[in-house]
Amino acid sequence: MRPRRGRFSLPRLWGILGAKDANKVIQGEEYMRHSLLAGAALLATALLPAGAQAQEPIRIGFISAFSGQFADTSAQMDNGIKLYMKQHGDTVAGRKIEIIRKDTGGPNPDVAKRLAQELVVRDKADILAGFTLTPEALGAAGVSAEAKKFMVVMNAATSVITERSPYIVRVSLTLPQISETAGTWLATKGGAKKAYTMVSDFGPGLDAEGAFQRAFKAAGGEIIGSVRMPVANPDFSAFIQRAKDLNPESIFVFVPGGAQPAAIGKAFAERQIDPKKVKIMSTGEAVDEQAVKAMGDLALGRLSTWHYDYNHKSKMNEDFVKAFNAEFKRNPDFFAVGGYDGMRLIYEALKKTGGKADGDALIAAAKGMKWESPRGPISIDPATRDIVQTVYIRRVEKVGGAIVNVEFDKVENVKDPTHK
Amino acid sequence: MLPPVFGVLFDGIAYGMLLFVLSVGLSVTLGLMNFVNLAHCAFAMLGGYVTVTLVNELQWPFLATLPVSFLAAAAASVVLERLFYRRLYRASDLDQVLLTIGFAFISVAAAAYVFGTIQQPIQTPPFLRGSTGFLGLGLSNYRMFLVGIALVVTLLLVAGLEYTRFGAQVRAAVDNQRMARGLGIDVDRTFAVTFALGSGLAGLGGSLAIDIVGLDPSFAFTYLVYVLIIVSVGGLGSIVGSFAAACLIGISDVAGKYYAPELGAFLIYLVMVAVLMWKPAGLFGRR
Amino acid sequence: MTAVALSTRGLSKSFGSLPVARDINLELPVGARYALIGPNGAGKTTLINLVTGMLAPNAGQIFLGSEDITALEPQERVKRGLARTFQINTLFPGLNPLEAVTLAVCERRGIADRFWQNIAVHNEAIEEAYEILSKLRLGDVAYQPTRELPYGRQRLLEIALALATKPRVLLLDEPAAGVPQEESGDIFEVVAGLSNDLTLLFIEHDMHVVFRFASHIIVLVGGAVFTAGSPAEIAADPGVREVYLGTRKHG
Amino acid sequence: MTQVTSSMTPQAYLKSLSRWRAAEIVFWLATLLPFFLFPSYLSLASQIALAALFALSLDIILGYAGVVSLGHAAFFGVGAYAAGIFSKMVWGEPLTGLLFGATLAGLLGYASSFIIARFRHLTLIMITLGLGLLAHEVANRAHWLTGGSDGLQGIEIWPVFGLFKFDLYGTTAYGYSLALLFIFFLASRRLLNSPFGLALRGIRENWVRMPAIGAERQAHIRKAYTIAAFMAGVAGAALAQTTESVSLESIGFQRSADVLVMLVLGGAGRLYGGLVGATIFMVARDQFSGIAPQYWYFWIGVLLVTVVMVLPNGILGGLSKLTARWRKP
Amino acid sequence: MADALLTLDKVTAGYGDAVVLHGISLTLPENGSLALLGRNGVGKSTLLLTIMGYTQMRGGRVAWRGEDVSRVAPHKRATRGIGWVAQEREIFPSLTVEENLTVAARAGTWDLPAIYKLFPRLDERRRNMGNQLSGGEQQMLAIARALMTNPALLLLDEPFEGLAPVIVDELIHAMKLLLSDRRVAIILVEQHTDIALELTADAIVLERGTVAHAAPSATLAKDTATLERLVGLRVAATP
Repeated sequence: MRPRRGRFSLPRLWGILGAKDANKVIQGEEYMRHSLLAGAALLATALLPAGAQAQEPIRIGFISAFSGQFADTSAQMDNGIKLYMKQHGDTVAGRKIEIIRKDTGGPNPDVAKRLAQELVVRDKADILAGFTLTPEALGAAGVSAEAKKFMVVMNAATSVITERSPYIVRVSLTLPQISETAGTWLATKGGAKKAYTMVSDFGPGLDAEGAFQRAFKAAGGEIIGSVRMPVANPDFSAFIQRAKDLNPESIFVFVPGGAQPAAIGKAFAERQIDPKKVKIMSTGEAVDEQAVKAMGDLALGRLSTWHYDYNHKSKMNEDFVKAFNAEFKRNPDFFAVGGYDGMRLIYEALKKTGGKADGDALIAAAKGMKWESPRGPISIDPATRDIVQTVYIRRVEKVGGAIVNVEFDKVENVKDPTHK
Repeated sequence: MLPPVFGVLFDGIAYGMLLFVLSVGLSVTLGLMNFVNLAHCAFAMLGGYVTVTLVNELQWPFLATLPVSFLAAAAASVVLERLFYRRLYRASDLDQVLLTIGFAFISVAAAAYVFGTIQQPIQTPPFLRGSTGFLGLGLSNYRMFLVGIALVVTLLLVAGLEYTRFGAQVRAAVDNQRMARGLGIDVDRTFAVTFALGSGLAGLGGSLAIDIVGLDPSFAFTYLVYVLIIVSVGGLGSIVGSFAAACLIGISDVAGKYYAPELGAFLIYLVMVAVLMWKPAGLFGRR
Repeated sequence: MTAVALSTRGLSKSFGSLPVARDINLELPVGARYALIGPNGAGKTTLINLVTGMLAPNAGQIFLGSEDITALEPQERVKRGLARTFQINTLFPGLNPLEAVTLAVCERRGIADRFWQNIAVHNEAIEEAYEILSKLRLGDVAYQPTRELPYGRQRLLEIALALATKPRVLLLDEPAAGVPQEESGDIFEVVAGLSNDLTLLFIEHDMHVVFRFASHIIVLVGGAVFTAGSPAEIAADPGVREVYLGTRKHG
Repeated sequence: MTQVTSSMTPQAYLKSLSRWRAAEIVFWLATLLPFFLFPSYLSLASQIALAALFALSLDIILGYAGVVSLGHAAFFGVGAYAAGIFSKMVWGEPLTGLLFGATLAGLLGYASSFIIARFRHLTLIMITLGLGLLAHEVANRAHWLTGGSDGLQGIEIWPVFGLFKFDLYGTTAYGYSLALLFIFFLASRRLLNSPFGLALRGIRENWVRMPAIGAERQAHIRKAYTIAAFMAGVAGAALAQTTESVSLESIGFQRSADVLVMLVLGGAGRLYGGLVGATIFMVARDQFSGIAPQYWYFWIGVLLVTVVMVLPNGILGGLSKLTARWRKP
Repeated sequence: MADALLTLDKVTAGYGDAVVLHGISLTLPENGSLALLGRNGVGKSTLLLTIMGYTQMRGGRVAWRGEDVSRVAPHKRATRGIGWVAQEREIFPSLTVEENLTVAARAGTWDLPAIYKLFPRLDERRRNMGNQLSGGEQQMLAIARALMTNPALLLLDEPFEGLAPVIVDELIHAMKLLLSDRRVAIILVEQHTDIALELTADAIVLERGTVAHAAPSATLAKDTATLERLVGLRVAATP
């Protein structure tokens, strides 16, 4: 049985008050303690440039939205990084690995760019990594190009990112990769001829909509309608009603992770759209662990295409999930696996270069790299520096009382379809 | 058989009711005490986390947690009122804004620390899941429950304010503080109780909101804008005003998305700006 | 016949069903010194608010000289020469008297929207402001923040601000309200010393002051003009005495 | 420093108010220190300077004319987007781009000022908030122009005067931002010492009295609002240019709220309040988030609460009260 | 000597910077009645407000049954037994007539039946909202509302102002009943000098914030010269 996810405990309360005897250090707690100490001596000491050290470690600037609406994505990504380092040590090719975490507070490219600059200029970072959000990655891309710094995108999923700097490599996913697979599969093996699409009205949503519709039509399907929903949208009932009015055979959904997946899932049930009768296809966020838990039985039968789930059946993934749970008391998700694989890529590339951390050497080492990830076999396309991976077709089912995504089909070696 | 428009209306009202429960407390405190409490949604978030903790950790039934979340938020607000807010009743609006935004910041970090940044799932009891058919409309059980709670809250509030001596004292104090004091009414105590009541309702709203909009530490800010919209459109200090504004905003949001999804995100802001330009004090504002 | 500086015709106003001004007809000749008296709640301040445009009348007209100003915004009336003071200090607490009066002078001179010039280059405006302050015995406190001034000085600043608009007609709402008796005389000395071209209407409760400084008295009761006349006529009017003494007949 | 005495002529007195004080000169000299002391913090310094400029623009309407805005980022964002798009569509010359962005923001400010000037208090706050959110939504919906939530891509800015390239160290960026801040600070300083500045202070001090001295308060507010929008546009445009990126965040509610917090933290209506507030807020955020990327909000919150309880009316307001009490035993 | 009900000792008070009252002293015994006369703006209402605790005290003290209450909050003075009927009546518009009466009621001889007996008109209008009453009814309600707190002292600020004569008569009748039966002290501010003097035992005339004259009401009623000088319009006495 997996531990429950509640995070309330007395030691935590003590920790926040700065008490010394908070006896359990759980994720993030050490930051808090440090910040308590540093709060006092804030401006005096912290502004001084760090002195150069004799044994230069390899510094990885980890830029992500640690606070704000997207905080959890970064927390999970960070967990993946921490787990990898715990398992593989913090020294590679004789050099110590040091992570410097920087918070963008949200999709702020200007902040991300500044942080990247500061990391390169002041902290002497050798590698930039992280980026749960596309604007962050795009903001830092220029710095990577100009400073010739190796940059590992561990989540941000807009296709164009890797084209912004020759030193960028992506280990996560691209939305077209996932949604195009969804479109093709649904129109062929899925057996749907007509589809209605519902996407969030922002960049990733439009990417997903475009890729799905293109693939669905190319495979002989027909799009009977589409709707774009505001990003800040707490209530989906009206959009679902619109979909229902058309009585579609299948529906494709894209909403960002967070509060919306469960909300839209419940709204489907409330409007009596039954996933067992209407094929509701989505990308993985819409049926992530929390969303499925919140939906309960209502989620049964929901289809999705995705590259990673903690229920993926492989020895490697079982070990990964177990270790992750032991460390962080929760299941990994695609952010976590992104962080984990990103660190793996960095470690392996450094091994290849013998600890040389300049951008040219690292990107050369990374190109074409192949390895077994908890999500299955993955590789880096030497031409586009983008991820090539298996995309799984899943259905929400009840397995031994738990409601989970079950992989029942897959498409191997999927590249991003939009890179030329 | 009813056409879908009734379903849309129902959903709009239900969504409005959620906003109503979340915001009516702020309307009361802002209207009565003239205190700009931007930490209002932090109390709502507290209520939400109380419910999530009780349900997920201690296996309490969902309904039983609702009064607890009310009390927890009310109690927390009393502490803050005693220690901080009370000293700033006469301070400038801007100082109040800075103080309460400070508390909202603190609440966000504290929630992230204690409960993690993760979305908190909640399993409502089976009878609140799914929907019930009614003349061809599928009415969501939870939304019916929400409407029911909101009506009960409204009735209790209106009854409490209209038919009890305490309610009369609150109204008297709002009408004319000086005269109320002159008759021996302890206006400060009256307001403190009102403040606790308002925050408690926010806590209740937070608990009720989880099933529809989820719960994570950014809740304290995400819903602040909606709450402010309801309060200003309804008119400060008016329960009926908040109720009407919540219905208006809820219905226009849902109906806008249904009939003109391109306008979906603009509509509630447009409605707010239009209402305020027409009636600067809000629909039921006093001033 | 002297020219009329300010007149109203049939001026009426009610708040809901409560009439606060009923068919008020006034005619103030140029240079006149009128006092407006009446019991509490008679509508004296309301009348000033109506004339200056801070309240809109339900009916009637207001003329400044021969111009109908009924529809004008308050500031437009001020620009045409109609100024007022307030019963409760309505000053600029954070400005000092020099700044406040200079501001009023700049507004009148139409230079208040020049954001590119340092105020100090407007010598004439500053000089004019300082002259007004000196005339109102405020020269020595010109650089002190208004909120720190003694109350009596603040009442004088009320008048100074109004004078800075170079009014033809000045309405003073209890200029000495809240001022100890010794100082209130000073305030009215200042008022009495104002130019003879200036038409004055003032509200005042102190009958000593009213009889000493007014050339004409208007008695307002229940929102309507009860009577009007010279001080002697008013003093002798039994109706007025009843209003004030309350000697009503029973039965 | 000049002592104010009652023997001064009024002209000399008013002139003395706008004289440069030693502390001010020290302050501005200190802004040059990052070039020498913290050369690796120049990017941050540049963004602080622009945040300060943004806060200064808000101060003109909030601190002086009493117009509380929760939608000021609309002008910042319009300036940023306009300057970014200008660089893509016309050319990358920074100063013309800056002027273009700021002018567009100013025009938008002028247009919206006709609505703004009619309202006060909560209604005003909510209307500015509503207009700001609408602006944000427009930027989000206009993907084809703004890049939507991915942010505006492809901004390329030429070297300033053809000489100074925006470099990785942020030297040019800070020089550029600081110069803009200083220029617009001088302009604001002049504005606030002008007859118009006096009128704005009059509006702040007593809204009711202004018409009674013949002032067109709505016209004043419209003018101030337009100027503030222009300045916010400058700040936004410069941020877009120095970072070569613009995103929806630059026009969002959060930025409006942040700038308000910065200004109030420093002390509204004090010219330097926005500058001090922006510096403290940004440095604190940078430091706290460096230490606790997930929980820095906690410390910012503590900072705000402490400032309010200890130094009401912002840091500068509180300090000036404390020093006044100290001088007057 | 037993403590007086209310004692003012050299009270100087006002609002903010404005000082309105200068060194006022007076004493009121239990069940006493005092008329407060003077022209507009001499500080009569301010004196009542000072007794309630709404003004800023600059000097002197206010004692209630021998105890200094100068720093006691208004609502506590009210609960100790001071009832206040404001000049503008200040009926709570969003309360019904009956709620206006009960909102601050405290136990004692004055309860709803007693009040409705004293003011039958209020009984007829008990369900009406406070702002739907005529001026006279509002005045009755204001007095009745204060009585419902069962005060030992009632402060009445121009209760007859602006009322139709028939209503005034009705009110005077009620006042007389009140004073004869119910043993409550009053301070009555009134511009109708004759009524005020008729209802009260003692009188004080204020001028410019100071006590210009104090006498038993009956004596003052006959002293036309003083009345004319201090309350009337004739200014012959001033040079």
